[in-house]
Amino acid sequence: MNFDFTEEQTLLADALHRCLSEQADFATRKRTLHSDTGWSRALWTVLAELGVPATMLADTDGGLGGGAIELALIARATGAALCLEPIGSSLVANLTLARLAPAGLRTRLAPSLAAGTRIAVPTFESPYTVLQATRHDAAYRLSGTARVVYHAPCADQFLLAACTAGSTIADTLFLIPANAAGLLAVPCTSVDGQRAADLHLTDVQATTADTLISHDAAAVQWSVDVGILALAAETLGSVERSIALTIDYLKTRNQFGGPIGRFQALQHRVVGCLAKVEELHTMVFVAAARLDGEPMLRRTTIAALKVIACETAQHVGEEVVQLHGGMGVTEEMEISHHFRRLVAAGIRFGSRDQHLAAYTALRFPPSQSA
Amino acid sequence: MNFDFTEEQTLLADALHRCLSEQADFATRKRTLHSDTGWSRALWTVLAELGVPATMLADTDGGLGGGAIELALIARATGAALCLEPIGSSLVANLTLARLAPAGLRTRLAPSLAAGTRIAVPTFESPYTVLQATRHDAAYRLSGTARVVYHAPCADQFLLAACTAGSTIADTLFLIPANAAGLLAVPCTSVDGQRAADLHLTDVQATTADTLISHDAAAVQWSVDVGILALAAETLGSVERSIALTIDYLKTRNQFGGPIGRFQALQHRVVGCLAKVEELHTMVFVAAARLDGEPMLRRTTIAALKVIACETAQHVGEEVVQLHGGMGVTEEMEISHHFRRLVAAGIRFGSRDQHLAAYTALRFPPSQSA
Amino acid sequence: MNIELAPEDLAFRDHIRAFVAEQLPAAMAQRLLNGGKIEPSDIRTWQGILYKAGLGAIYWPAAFGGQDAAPVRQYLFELECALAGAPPQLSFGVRMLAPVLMRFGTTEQQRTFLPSILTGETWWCQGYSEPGAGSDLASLRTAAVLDGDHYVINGQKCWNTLGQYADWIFCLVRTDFTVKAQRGISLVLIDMKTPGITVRPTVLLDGTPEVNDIYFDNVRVPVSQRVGAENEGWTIAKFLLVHERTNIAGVPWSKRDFARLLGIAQAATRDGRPLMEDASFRAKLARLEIDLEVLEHTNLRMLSAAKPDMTTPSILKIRGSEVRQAISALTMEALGRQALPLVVGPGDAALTEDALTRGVTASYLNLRKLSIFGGSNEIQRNIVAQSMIGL
Amino acid sequence: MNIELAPEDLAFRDHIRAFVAEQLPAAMAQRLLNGGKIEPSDIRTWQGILYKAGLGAIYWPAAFGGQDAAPVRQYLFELECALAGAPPQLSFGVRMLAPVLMRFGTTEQQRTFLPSILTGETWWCQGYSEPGAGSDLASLRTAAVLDGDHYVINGQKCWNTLGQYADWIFCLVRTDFTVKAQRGISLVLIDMKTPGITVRPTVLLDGTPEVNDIYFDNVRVPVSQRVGAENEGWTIAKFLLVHERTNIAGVPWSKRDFARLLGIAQAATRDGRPLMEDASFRAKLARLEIDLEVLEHTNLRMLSAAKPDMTTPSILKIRGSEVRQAISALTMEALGRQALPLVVGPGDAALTEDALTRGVTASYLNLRKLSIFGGSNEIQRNIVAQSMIGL
Repeated sequence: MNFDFTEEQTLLADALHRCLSEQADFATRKRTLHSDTGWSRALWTVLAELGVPATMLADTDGGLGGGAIELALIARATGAALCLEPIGSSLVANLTLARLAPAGLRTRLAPSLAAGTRIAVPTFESPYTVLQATRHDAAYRLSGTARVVYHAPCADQFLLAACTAGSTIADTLFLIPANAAGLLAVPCTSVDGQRAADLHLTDVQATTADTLISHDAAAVQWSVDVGILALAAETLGSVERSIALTIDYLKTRNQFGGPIGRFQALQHRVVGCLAKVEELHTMVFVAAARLDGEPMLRRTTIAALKVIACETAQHVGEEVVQLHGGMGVTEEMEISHHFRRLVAAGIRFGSRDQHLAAYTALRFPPSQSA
Repeated sequence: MNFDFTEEQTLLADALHRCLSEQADFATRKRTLHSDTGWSRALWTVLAELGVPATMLADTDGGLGGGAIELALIARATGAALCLEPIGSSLVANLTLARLAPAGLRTRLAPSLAAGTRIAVPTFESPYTVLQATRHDAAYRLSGTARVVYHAPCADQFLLAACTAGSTIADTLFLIPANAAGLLAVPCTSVDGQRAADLHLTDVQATTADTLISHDAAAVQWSVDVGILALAAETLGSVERSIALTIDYLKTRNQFGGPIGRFQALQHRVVGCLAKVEELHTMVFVAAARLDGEPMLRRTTIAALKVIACETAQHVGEEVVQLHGGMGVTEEMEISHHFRRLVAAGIRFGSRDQHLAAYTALRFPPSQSA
Repeated sequence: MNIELAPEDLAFRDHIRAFVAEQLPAAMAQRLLNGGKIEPSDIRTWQGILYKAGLGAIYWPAAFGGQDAAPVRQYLFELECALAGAPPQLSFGVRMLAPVLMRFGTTEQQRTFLPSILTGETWWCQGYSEPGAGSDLASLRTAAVLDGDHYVINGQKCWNTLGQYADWIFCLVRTDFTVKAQRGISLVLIDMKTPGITVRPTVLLDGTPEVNDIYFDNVRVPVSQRVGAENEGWTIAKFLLVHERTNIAGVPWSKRDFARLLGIAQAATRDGRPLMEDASFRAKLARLEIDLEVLEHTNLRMLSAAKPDMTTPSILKIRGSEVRQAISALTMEALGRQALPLVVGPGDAALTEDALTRGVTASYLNLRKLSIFGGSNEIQRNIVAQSMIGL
Repeated sequence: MNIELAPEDLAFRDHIRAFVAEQLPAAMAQRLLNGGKIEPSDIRTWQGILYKAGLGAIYWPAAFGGQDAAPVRQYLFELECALAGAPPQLSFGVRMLAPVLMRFGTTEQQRTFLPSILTGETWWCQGYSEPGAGSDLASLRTAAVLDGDHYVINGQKCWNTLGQYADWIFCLVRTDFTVKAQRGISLVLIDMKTPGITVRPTVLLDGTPEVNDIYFDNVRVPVSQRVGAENEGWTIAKFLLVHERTNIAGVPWSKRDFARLLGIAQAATRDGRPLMEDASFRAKLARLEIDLEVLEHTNLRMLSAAKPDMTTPSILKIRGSEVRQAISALTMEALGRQALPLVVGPGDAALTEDALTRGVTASYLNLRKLSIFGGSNEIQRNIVAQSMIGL
């Protein structure tokens, strides 16, 4: 048993950290945040050259054949840097495509997705959806709404999850172009500054060639679980960075005749945050290691991971702002942007209580033995 | 609006505190705790002379006509002193008798109950009971078990709650002698050192003259609520005293070159305890003021009170022990006895979750407006 | 002990309720109940209406235009206003400076400044904190040097709330650098139009410019605008901080927020089913209502106490901020994914028309300040510990 | 990264599981799984069985009778033993003194003391804390004065765990009063039968005499029983404290306690209905299982790390104690009123025969010590803060 990374994994993480600290420092990121599009295609291109979008694609398709550990490492780095680019989203879409799509679809899209010239993002964060796929001859017609789809404004393709007739949860995955007829995107900005959109679909056509899997709710759940893992890993990166910023602040902010970090009550609260972060660290990589394993164990582990991630995001987010005092609630401080990212992470992909309920239903169903 | 006590109430509380600090200091109490009976009839007699058991009885019956506020003040004082005598139990029994019993029963028992020569204790802490009352001509036969009845070993009379035919919760109250035929008491010692017993009843006879009320589940619930109030007030006294002991300890215990109370992390935790105690203080007297008011408001307030009391007992109990360090877990320290009392208070009359569920059911029933 | 309202208090409450129902502009109320931003004009308008009805500051002494109202009545007044959707009164004038002027000001100062506070014509703000002296007021450095019958003021204030709209500021300045920290501080009143004053907004994490840095560059202030004796500012500051804390628990606002939470929860769904079917959510709602009930009665217990003590305002501040923050967090949770968009595009009818849910997340972000501003909860815990343990 | 057990580790686990199933006395296992008190004879008996099977201390070097087992194997070993109902090994000898002797002891000392630790024949206890020097070891005062080839020892130790059964004690004593706090301390081994030693039990809040005060009145100890150089005791103590912390999370015991909690919960009722029908209780159980799962894997992550760091043992100690205490609290809650009786009368068949629930409340009381003994959680937080913030 070991929790060590391979040399390749360590190199990937280091290269990414170096690249982001050079090219996406907080001042640069702030300009990007307030730009029209809210993300930097230049940075995205640099990341694509580093191989980030290619990582999740199969090597037979021109990708790098990475898996859950690589996904977690990349997401962690992007969380630490508060990236605004569609990194997590495209990793999830690309890994889903690599694992679930038929050869034709993969061959058609993999090269441009790997190069970063085409961006695919998922439109779902749970198997519950009001998107309906109705069969018409050889094709489906998709209708309904997907709310607050992250990175939708910069997507070229959408990975859609829909219900087919008779199913109450999504059981079919499609990859359709962002400019498909019948698709209306209404943009918004999420609490963490990332751009999103509500997608309204009216009889959008999807052929068999656009279909990854159908009548397979378990596969849709797997893709959702990939998304949860990516978000939790982003959260890990963000809380780790938040604690580092807070410790720096406590050491340098002087009040009452010395650095406020000398106050024991504040010290103990930092330690409380650290303990939470160690636990999230553990669970991110336990979940990554189990992503392709036995489905029931994956499901309970992912549910547990999101419980821990939500609690850690809220606890650490609120504590680090409080420990920064007045400075913590100003927009100019990096910490307040981490806080907002953590608020979003607590909401996205379902709340702590929803995932605790899912875990409870699997492990401790009413009046039965575990 | 005011939360002030009357002069009489203040005098009562002061007299009781003075009496208990003189006659039931910790050393004396420890001897009582380890005595055969586990309580002091001598102290009980002194308290009876002070008028404690008479307080709850109607003045027309030779009592002092006190109500919920007096009950709370007395219970608070006995909680602070960790009394082992059946004070709370007899107050609840006596007040129930005073309010609910027919004149005949009251007249028969009030004088000796007021004088303290007869002690009545309730055997129930919730309307849920396995005690069944079966009608046979003019009398009932009672069968079933009441578990862990506090102060049963020193009781002369038991206030019993039972279900009559067709009821799933207790709807009838009886007052029967402790030596009634068919009643077997199996003694035990509770976690807080107080003596108790399991009562096993087999066809115990109860006549109409022994019956306080019948087919009135609401009245039984009222009596349970009196018990919850008394226990919460005892808990208030115990946590107040616990914090005083802890502050003393922090000021006098030296480690690392000075009193440990100078450590800010410990100070802030004491403040956290104080805040909880202020809240319990508020709720004890709000609940007391509402005990004889509108039943629905009484019920939600009592449920809220028990939620707060359980949380305060656990939080403050665990914190004050921890703040005492190693000394906190030794039997010789008064604080460990408060802790045990608070553990018992968290269990008796139902858990925090049970009362939160009751409150939720009343205030926020499923899918309806509040 | 009588925890129910006396008949006279009930009558007073009903009177206020009727007054508010009649006089509070309905559009403003609806907007604010639905989480709309409070505009300065809302505050000025409402203060004007209150003033005309003789309700501009009911707890002021009658001699200054108040009604000598007891704390419980003031609480009832604020509760009725809050529940009906009124904006808050601007505390800097009505609640903070006015009591100081009544206690320490000259008759001339009282005559000059109190009436326009009552009418809402003059917008006051506060100049206390400085960079490096946030919680630690004793180390403040903004200098006031005597030059004839004027002070010449140089320095910087920060965390100044709503000062961008202010006509006047009351300011702690250092008038003596030769003495120990708390001594040598004075309180002066400064017209914001005085040359040399620059106001620069600080954007908070919800994106709003609610607080400001204020720079003083050779700002000349007549000595007659000093309140109290020179170098006695610390005494006044302490008096003022205590006054600031009398309604520190913010129960009326929490009750209004809780009512909104209930409205949102009853309309919300989770995974396609009504949220109020979810037992764990209902239990959270119940637990929070209990907290609010306890807070309200603890607040009333302390408001109605014969002699206030020094620790309870701090405990009320801590708990008041925690409860209100918890309400905002649970409201956000009730909304689920709908809570994500902070800024919506102009075309998004679905989101903008959903008025009940407007600004929920922005409010959660904004209310983080409650446990920090006005003496952080850590400072409050220090105050209580100092008083209880004294080490 | 491979978080699943390697095939060799699985085989090892299966071997231990089979060994324990065969060799652990069934009556003892049943009694301990049902919350019965661990008797000294249980510990001695089980250590003897382990020794005979070559499992007396698997992580010791082979040269001293161990198997050089990696931390993960040691964890698997302890987990299998705990789940099957074995008593714990006595850590004072096997886990604490033995590594010290291997590192600092003379060959003679190793030959004299290590074998009987492995066989379980010698019961060791620890003499560290003193009144006034609980968490603050540097201020200890028990004096060892040289007299020829003996030390003469006077003083008092407290919080000595299970010393009433001990054959020997290892003790920190002050050998030099002229130097600063941490210097001038030495570690000596003392036969508990030496004249001048008095053991007085301290009753804990669960009513058991688990710890003792030990008084030394002119106790003569040969200098040859000093471990390491004179006045080097602090270095040894630090080494020992680190070793003490390698299994500080106590995951095997928490897993055993959690299994018991599940058994109790499945049999329990609340208000006449099965407790496991209660959604809020099931959610608590789930949340606690998640905590345990996270703790176990965090522990394994750190055990398997190439280089251990200084803060993680402290974090594991804190979380390990919190999780185990939470399990004991929820077990008590599951029992409801049945948890109240601590002492039952001889006639109470219903309670005494209900073996599964025995000692639940006593265990909750007893486990309060987990966050206090062995360096309180507050001390652990100080250690982490010192390392992370360093102020």
